[in-house]
Amino acid sequence: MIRLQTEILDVGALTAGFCADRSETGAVATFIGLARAEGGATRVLELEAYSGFTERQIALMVEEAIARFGLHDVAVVHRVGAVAPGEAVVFVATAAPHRREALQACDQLMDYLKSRAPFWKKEHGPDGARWIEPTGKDLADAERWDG
Amino acid sequence: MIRLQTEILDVGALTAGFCADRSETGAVATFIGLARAEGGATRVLELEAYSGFTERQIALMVEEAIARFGLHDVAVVHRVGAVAPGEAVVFVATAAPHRREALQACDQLMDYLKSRAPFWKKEHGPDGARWIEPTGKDLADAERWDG
Amino acid sequence: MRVLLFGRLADVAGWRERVLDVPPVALSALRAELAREDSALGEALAGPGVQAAVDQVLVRGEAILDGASEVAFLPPMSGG
Amino acid sequence: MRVLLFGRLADVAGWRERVLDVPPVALSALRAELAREDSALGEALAGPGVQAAVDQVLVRGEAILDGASEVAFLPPMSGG
Repeated sequence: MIRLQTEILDVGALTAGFCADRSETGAVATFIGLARAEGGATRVLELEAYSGFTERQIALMVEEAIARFGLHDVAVVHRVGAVAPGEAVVFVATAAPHRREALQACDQLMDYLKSRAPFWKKEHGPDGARWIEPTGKDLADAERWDG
Repeated sequence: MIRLQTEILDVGALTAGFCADRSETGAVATFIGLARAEGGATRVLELEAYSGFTERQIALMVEEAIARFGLHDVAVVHRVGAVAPGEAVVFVATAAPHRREALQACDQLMDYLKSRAPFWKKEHGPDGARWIEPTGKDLADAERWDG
Repeated sequence: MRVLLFGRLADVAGWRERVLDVPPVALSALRAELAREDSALGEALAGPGVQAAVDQVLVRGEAILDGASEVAFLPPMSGG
Repeated sequence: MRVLLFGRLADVAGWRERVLDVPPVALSALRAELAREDSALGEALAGPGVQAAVDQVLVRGEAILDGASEVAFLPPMSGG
């Protein structure tokens, strides 16, 4: 499942649904990215995607992870629009026969989402707004999985 | 939160509860271990713990992970008693400012739980029962975090 | 042909979407046309990490726009 | 003093918990006593990866049991 949504992510329902009815999946790893208040510096995070293109680019990342780690299933659900501190920005879940594959796939997908998925993030705070771009560390993290 | 329970793990409620009311946690990683049917070879998994001692040994592992990765919070909830295929055996959640710390802490805690936490697992199938002991890979996985 | 701007490119230009009745022949010509109208946008488009997608396919370097219906300019991406 | 067996040790012995009225002075003496009564259990206790906890504290090698109220024998552990 790959989905963009403006509504709040119900991470409980997403987790429960992802784990249901699995008889041969030994391992589910999930990652939930939350918007941080940054001590009041961030009042709202504004997330933009390129509808259609963004989902397809994520699908390519997901296909690569499924092939590399032998996954049974993957879910990526991402907020777009205005996100308040404490709310979930992204939910990623991976299902695999064993734990290391599930955890590594989650790690890879998050690295890709941070610097290679078509999203743009604007942080609105008391001193105005700024665009958030991937850091050097984010780019290096994603490169770990290349080649 | 460290808890052993005979009741089914409600992974949805555990995830939602763990993510709630966090304004400075950017990253939550969770791991859910599910009992596998092994194509019918496993009918039920029987899990034994050493009440009191088991929780304290897990608490030591959790303290180490909190110190190493600068975590905001950790939850470990583990089934004891009879577990049917498809049911969750363990739920681990970690909260950190950033994603790599949350994911690595989850990885470490699962490695420790697999070979160093006081649990004993018996697999009941159509051909009888057998005790599951950590594999060489499980022991090597846990050693990655030593020293 | 539709031209789409995302993230800070839309902020710089003051628009997110525009329809061109006479599409340029190539991506470089489109960039030049946009830069001629708005030098700040031209500078932003030439900035580091800005990618282009033609009909929702990422392109590297030059691309012929003959028959293309949508060109998007994408500044550095950051999800999650 | 209570003696507890876990996992396959309890299966081998046929009991999980036993109370000794006269506790042995040391862990090695307790192991010897259990092995004398039940050679299969003695062999299992000497097997690879079997650990002991005295009053819920893991011990390595020998331990004095003077005042101890609980000794547990723990075969290789596997959670998750």
